Amino acid sequence: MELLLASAVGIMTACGVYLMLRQRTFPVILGLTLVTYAVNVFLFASGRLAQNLPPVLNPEATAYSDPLPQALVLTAIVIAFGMTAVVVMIALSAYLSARDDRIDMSEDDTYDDEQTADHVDNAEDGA
Amino acid sequence: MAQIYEILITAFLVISGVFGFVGSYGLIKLDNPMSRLHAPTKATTLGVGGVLIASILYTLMSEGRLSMHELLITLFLLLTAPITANFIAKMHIHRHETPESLPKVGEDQSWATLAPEKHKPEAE
Amino acid sequence: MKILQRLVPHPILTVLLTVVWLLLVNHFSLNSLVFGLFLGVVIPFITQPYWPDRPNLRNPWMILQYIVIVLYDIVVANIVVARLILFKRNKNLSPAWVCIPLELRTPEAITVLAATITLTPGTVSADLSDQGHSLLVHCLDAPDPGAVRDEIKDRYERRLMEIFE
Amino acid sequence: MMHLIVLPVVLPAILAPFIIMAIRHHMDLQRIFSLAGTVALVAITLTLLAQAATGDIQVYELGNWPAPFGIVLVLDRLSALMIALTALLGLAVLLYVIGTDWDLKGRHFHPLFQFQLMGVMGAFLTGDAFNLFVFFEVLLIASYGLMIHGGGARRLRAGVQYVVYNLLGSTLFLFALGTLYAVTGTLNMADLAERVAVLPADETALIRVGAVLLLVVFAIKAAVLPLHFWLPASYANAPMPVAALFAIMTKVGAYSILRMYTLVFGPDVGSTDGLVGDWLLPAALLTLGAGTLGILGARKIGKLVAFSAIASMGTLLIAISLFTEQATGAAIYYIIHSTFATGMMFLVADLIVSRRGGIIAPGTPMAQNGLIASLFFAGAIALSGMPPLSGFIGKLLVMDGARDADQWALIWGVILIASLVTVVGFARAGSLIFWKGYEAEPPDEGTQETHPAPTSALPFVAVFGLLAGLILLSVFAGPVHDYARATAGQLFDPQEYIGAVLRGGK
Amino acid sequence: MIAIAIQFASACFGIGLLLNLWVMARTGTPGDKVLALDTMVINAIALMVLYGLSHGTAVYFEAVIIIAMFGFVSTVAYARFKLRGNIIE
Amino acid sequence: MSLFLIASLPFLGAIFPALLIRAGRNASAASAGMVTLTALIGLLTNAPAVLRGEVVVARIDWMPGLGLNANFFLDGLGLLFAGLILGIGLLIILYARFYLSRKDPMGQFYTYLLLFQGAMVGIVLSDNILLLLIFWELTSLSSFLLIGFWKHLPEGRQGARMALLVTGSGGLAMIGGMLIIGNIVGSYDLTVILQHKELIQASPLYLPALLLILAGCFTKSAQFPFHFWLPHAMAAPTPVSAYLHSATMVKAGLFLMARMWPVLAGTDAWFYIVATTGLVTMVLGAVIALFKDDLKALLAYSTVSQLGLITMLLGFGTKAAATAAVFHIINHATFKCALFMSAGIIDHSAHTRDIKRLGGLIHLMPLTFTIVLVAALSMAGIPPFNGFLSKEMMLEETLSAVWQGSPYLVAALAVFGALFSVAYSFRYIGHVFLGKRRSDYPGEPHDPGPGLWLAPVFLTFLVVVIGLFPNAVVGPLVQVASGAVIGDGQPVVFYAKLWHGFIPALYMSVVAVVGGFVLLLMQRRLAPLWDAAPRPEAKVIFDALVGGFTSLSRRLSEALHDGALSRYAAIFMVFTLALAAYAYGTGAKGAPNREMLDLTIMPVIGWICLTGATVCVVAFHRNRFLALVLIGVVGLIIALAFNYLSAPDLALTQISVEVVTIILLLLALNFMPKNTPQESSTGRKLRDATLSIGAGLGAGGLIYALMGREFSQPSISEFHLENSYSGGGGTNVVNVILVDFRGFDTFGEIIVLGIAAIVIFAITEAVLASNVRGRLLNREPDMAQAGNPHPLMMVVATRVMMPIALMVAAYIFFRGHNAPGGGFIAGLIAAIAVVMQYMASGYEWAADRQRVYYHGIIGSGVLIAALTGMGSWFAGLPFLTSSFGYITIWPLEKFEWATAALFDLGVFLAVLGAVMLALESLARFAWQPGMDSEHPMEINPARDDADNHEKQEA
Ligand code: NA
Ligand code: NA
Repeated sequence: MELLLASAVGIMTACGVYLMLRQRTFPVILGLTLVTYAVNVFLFASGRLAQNLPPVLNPEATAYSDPLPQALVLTAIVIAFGMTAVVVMIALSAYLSARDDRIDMSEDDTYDDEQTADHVDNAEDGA
Repeated sequence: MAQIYEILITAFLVISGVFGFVGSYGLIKLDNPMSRLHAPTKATTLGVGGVLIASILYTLMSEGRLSMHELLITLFLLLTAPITANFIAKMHIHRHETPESLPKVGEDQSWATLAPEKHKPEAE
Repeated sequence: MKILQRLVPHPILTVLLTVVWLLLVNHFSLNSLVFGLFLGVVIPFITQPYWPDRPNLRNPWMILQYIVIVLYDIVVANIVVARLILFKRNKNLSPAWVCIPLELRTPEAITVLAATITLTPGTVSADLSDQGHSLLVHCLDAPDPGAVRDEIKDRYERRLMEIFE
Repeated sequence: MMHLIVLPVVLPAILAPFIIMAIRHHMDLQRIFSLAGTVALVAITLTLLAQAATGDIQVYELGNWPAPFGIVLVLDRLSALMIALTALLGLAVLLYVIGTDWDLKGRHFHPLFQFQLMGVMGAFLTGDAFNLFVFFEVLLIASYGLMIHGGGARRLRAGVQYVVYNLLGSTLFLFALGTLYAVTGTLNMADLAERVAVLPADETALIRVGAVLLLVVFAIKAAVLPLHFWLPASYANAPMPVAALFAIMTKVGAYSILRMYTLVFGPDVGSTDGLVGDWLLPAALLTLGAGTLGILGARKIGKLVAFSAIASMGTLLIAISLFTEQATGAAIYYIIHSTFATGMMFLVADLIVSRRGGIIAPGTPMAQNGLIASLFFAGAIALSGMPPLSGFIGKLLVMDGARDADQWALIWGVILIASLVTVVGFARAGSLIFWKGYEAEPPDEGTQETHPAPTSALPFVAVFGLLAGLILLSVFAGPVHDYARATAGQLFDPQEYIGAVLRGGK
Repeated sequence: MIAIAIQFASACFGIGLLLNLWVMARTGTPGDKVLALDTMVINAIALMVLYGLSHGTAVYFEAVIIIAMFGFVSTVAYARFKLRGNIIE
Repeated sequence: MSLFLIASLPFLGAIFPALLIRAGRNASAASAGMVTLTALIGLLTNAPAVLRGEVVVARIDWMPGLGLNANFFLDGLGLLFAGLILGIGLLIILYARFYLSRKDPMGQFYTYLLLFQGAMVGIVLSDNILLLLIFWELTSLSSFLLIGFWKHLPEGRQGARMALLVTGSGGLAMIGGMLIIGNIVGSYDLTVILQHKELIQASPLYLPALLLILAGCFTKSAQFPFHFWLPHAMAAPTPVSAYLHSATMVKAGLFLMARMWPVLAGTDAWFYIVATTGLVTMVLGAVIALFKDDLKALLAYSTVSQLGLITMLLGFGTKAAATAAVFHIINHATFKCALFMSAGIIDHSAHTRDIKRLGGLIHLMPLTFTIVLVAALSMAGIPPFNGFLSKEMMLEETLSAVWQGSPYLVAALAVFGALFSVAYSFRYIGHVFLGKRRSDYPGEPHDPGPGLWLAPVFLTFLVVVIGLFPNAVVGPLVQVASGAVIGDGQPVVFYAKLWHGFIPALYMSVVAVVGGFVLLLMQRRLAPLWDAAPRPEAKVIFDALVGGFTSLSRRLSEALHDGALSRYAAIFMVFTLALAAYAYGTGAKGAPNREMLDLTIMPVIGWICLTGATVCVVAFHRNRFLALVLIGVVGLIIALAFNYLSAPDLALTQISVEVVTIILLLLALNFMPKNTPQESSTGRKLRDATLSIGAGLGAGGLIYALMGREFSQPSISEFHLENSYSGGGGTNVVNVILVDFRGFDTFGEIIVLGIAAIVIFAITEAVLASNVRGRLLNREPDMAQAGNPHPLMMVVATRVMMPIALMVAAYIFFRGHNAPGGGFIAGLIAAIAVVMQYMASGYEWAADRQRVYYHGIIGSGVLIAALTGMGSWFAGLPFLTSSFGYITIWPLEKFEWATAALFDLGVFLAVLGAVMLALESLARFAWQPGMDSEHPMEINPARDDADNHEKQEA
């Protein structure tokens, strides 16, 4: 069982990492999702595996699985969800604004300075 | 009494297993995309249903109380299965069917999925 | 009365929800009932903007009858379809589209009909016509599509007409 | 008041949702509340700093659960210093942002800003490793929002990179925490320290992996080469005042390295021996080198300052990587300096960018050219480690702290040469920006002052505030350094911390 | 007896899962893939109930309920995407 | 006056000129003058004591931890230099007032000048080498500002940067040297260091320290081969040249050599490095100076030469030479400063400094001529001026210097250099003033007003007076200064006189003067030869070096930071894997000691599904939709696995988060390309695959190794299991951990979620406010769209499902404390219940029915959680301390209440609001005009029939 889980973690990590190294934002996000799965399972397994010993107290139970990693993974899942949502949104906005969903930027693909544009807007606002 | 329960439970489990398998099997056996839709949406309904009934009986047998919450799962499935089937069918119609390949509509103009957009947004 | 209608926009829903609560809790007690009822009133009240129409169901006895028929048909359907899938060759199947002209008008009724069709023998509700006056049904194996149409109209739609309209 | 210690986290955590809920559409009210909150934070953190300066370690048991079972906040000299620094920098940045109307580019600047402060404060205060992760995420996600504040294609694309790279780091953080927990069965840092110290010999391989993964996570935040790549584009494309605030974020990484590698995996801990210094020092030297090259080669002001942030982290990490009490004292002094200097320079960069664009090339003289030039000059002095500002003292301290190291000559050489190249880079940039513009028409003392000032005085108050910080840091270098040395002493005597958390905590 | 029946049913649904996966992996229409996922959800529900049954515990019930509810939502979302591009309009 | 005050007065006073410039240029100049005068007077109050041989000290502990202290001391050397700096500074302030034009920002000038002055005074008064370093670097910085003062001159900017680079780099080298010295001695205090000659010179680090310190001195004092910056610095206004480049800054290097003389000098290394450098510089500078046509360049190279001379004297390491050096420092300051000022005067009125365009000025500028005549003759070493005295001392010292066994080499070269000095000095006089009056001066040469001539005249006066009465005028000063240089406590005897008799030095002088005169006559013929001679042009080399280095670093830096995140990520992977492998390899690992779970068939099937789907995601990732479906499979199986492995809470969470994520990704994918193009080369794919496999092996191997062993010590979760019910009031330990034991984590977590939603909303607003909005409005769908977006069946079904789902949410919420569930999952369920409405009935319709803003829900959620946490303060307990109890109300059974539930309510609301805000924001992208629909479903026969009925009736 442990071997199955470990190999699943490994495969998910490997596939996720491969996708994270692609050049477009969307596959990178998919890769992140896979890696997130992998790490959640990893963190979960750090409390060791147990079958049918849910950490819900009841008088008949003789043992429980480790509740702490479960709580941690729960937090981690939620946080990862928030992060994914944000990165999806930023990637989408970047694509819509730049019409390019490449994840790599070259130093001079838009050389004109956007910081200036910010302030031009600002100045106009003020005027 | 327990014997009857056991037999009943076993029967339901076996039946559900068979139907569950048939549902998934049909998915690869049938060659027409619309036909494939029939396999899971029907067979698994009873498949899951059988398991749930077995579960109810089991609780009744082992704890002597009527645990009905499995019924909720059935309720959900019955409520949702038609909708998902409807959507998957619409996907098929959208991609593969034409007004000609479908039966005549009757008193209306066309089938909804193939109907031209009613509220076409005005491009500005 | 108006106030009561405001407060309990869908009385059947309230009952349904209370039952759902009891099922969820899976333990009947006064506490569960009171709390379930409370939620059964509060939740429809909160969500009523999302369900503005109020379908009125007329014939509770018919409803029960209908449910039994459908459950029975589902069991039969499963056996039939399982046989088709397991033992009949693909080329011997004759799938068909069937158009079912509708007399039902309320959305709720049409939905129940469509759902019933999907849950029962070898049929799937695939689409509505653009005015909602016909239902498109796909049959897994229907050498005679007309028979399927007639059975649906007779076995289900007629009963639903009595319940809803 | 015992609850004071939790206020740096709770106050912004209440303020931000309040702003979102109640005054989302009233920018003036948002400003008032945000400012009031930040001022309060300054007061609170300075009070805490005064308390910590006595040498007592305060422990706050959240939920009234004893460590290591619940989460604790720990206020020692280091965390007190860091939160005070955060509040002060935050106040300056906030004043600047309000003065330049940067916050009007969206309606959510202030809540995000408060959340950012909250995340940083929490990261500095927490005594629990997983809670540290949570606060990392809080500060990161707020920083994502701040980084792309104002929008624009290039900024958004840089934002994608920033987020993705940091998500890699966050993922690694979890791998590391899982490993640490799986070996030791605890998450509390003090408890970790106790357990790691007595770890059986056959567990070392795994704890070492966990320790090193954790270090990589912190090294990302601290922008250590070769994990620094996220920084230049992110900082250069972020709104400059936001980048100024981010000056504290790299310090979170440095802080975490200091904390974990003195408390848990300290130099005396056998099982994790040789994990840090061996490569962190070379990496820090290279970081300094990469930052310096970037300064010299920068085409845009944003990049110039971003690379100087990297360079200053390089210097800081050199001091940290030595893991001696003396060098750590230097590092702590340098943290203060680097935060103020980097923050100030980003603000000055914004003043320039708003007047003449971000490209380092001759242009026409801008409004308030002389004033901004002097501020730029001051910032450049600070960042290149020239006297009289604290950068020089910091540099001397770091060099002095390295004198007993085997590689002292290498360290000195790199620091000094980097300093020189930085000077050249800033001189080049400064003379292109401020002087070359006069080529067309010689300056005229009379006309220069007649340009109307385009903005209020508030931005300058902010910049001068940070400059004043640098000056005070130089003038009161003695007391500050005393505090820093005492802090280092506290770090290198972890038993005090452990005892306070696990046994004396109340 | 019940135990064996549970094993049998589990095997059936488990094989069903593998068959669904096979549909996923081979070429097919998007509709097939969505259908296969939907079927996987059903099989998963059955397996979880069986698991609870085999251990005589109701502690997994909530998960089943949620999967039943959410399997539907994601199936509709996938389908809507293919139908309209926009799943909320 | 206290030394602190003297040292800080120029700094404190530096703001006055800048402030007072609004009151006029005279006010500004006067303030600068007053500051300087005050400091000078202050200095002079200390002079008697110093001249008596005392050392005036002032100490403040600044950074005792570092050994950096604000310690000052005033001895003879300090007095001499401080006097020069302040005295000449005063003259320069006067001169500059009339030299600078109306257009020059004079306030700024005086401010910079005072800053520089302060730095110089600081150097010469420092009794702490770290403090000295601070002032040292300050002179570099302030001189940068002064040299670049004329911003519009490219030469000024370049010269400033060159000076900064050269002197700055020397200064940095010197930091290294000084720190070494400090480490050897164990103190950074000069007075302490100066007492440890033996210790320093015996140290193996003596030579590196010496080299580093000398690098600082030589660069500052423009010694060969660092001499080239000084002529380029002449682009500065003339007062600056006169002040920095003749009298003060360039002498800082000399000062330091003199200061450190007691501990550094006297070794062979010292002699050969210092004396040789000085000698070469002296000769070279003199030769070049002769061929410079720019007056200031001539003076600059002559300065280089004279500085070389002094350096050489210091290098000799003898007391007499040191004394001569000190004396020449004074003399050089007087005549060279006067000469610079005169060059400025000429430039000012003739509008040129080019010797070739001058000549015959004696007729137009007799006063200036007089100044130049005296000063230049002094420079040439003609009696009776002061230059003669010190130069003769120098020549005499060269005679006793033996260079690698050659007794006369140094002397011969010195004469050679002296000969050229005579020539260029005469050239200044002859080619500029003598000869016929010309008619083609660019300007109108005339003698200036007193403002400009007062200062040089005063200096010239000193030249004469010192020449005539050396012992009376400067004798005591030279004695105490030399005494400080030599530092052995022995009194120094200084006795200078014009006539020593026919000593060898005299002959050498004569040779130099005569030879120089001859050389001048030949200058016009030699000049073309000189110009034609190949020689390295320092500026070209320097520019090429700096430019090359700059562009190299730019290329390196930009190649390194080329914006390719995929490469950054690959580097990250490699680095992390390598470090982890190293860490693992250097540790020890015991054999597995934990019994593993049995393998049954179900996990194997799950494994196949999971890994199969995962591999398929990669294989099909170009088809983005399909990849998303497969991700759904992965998520589902993981949920199953969590359930199987006793984590029902995780299964619940996983599956609900999964759905929301998929919805989110589908919403985004609508606007993005539906397929990923094939872009990577095979090599790159291989590289990535290798890295991925490495990462996979790492992660999988690590967790396998971890699971194989028991906890080395009992896990803290045992406490949680034991105390969950008694202390937290719940039987679902996971939930109790979340809302109680580690509620603070959860508090952070909901804030993360809330921020995520706010960020998403903010981006939406920003993007929709930009030009993207237009594009979105005109966007044509990239796929054919099916009709009937809001099917009737779906609408009806979701109307029933929504209340039921909310019921389930309520159940999950209330049961969470004791059974799997909790506020978080409940929030997600509620959110999905609402999302179903959006999907079924349309964004517009559903959004219209929304009563509470999602912002408000998020905010209230976080606030409720925070306020619940703060509630415990009133009980005097820490933040987030929970409390629970049981209530019985007839006829109900007893039920539990817990503050944790309130906290969980906050979680619920925050999650609900956050998910909804995020999804709704994304949905706003798709909004187009005309999309608004008053009906939730397009097809509704009941409605349509009613409409038709109405129409018919009407
Ligand atoms: Na279905
Ligand atoms: Na069906």
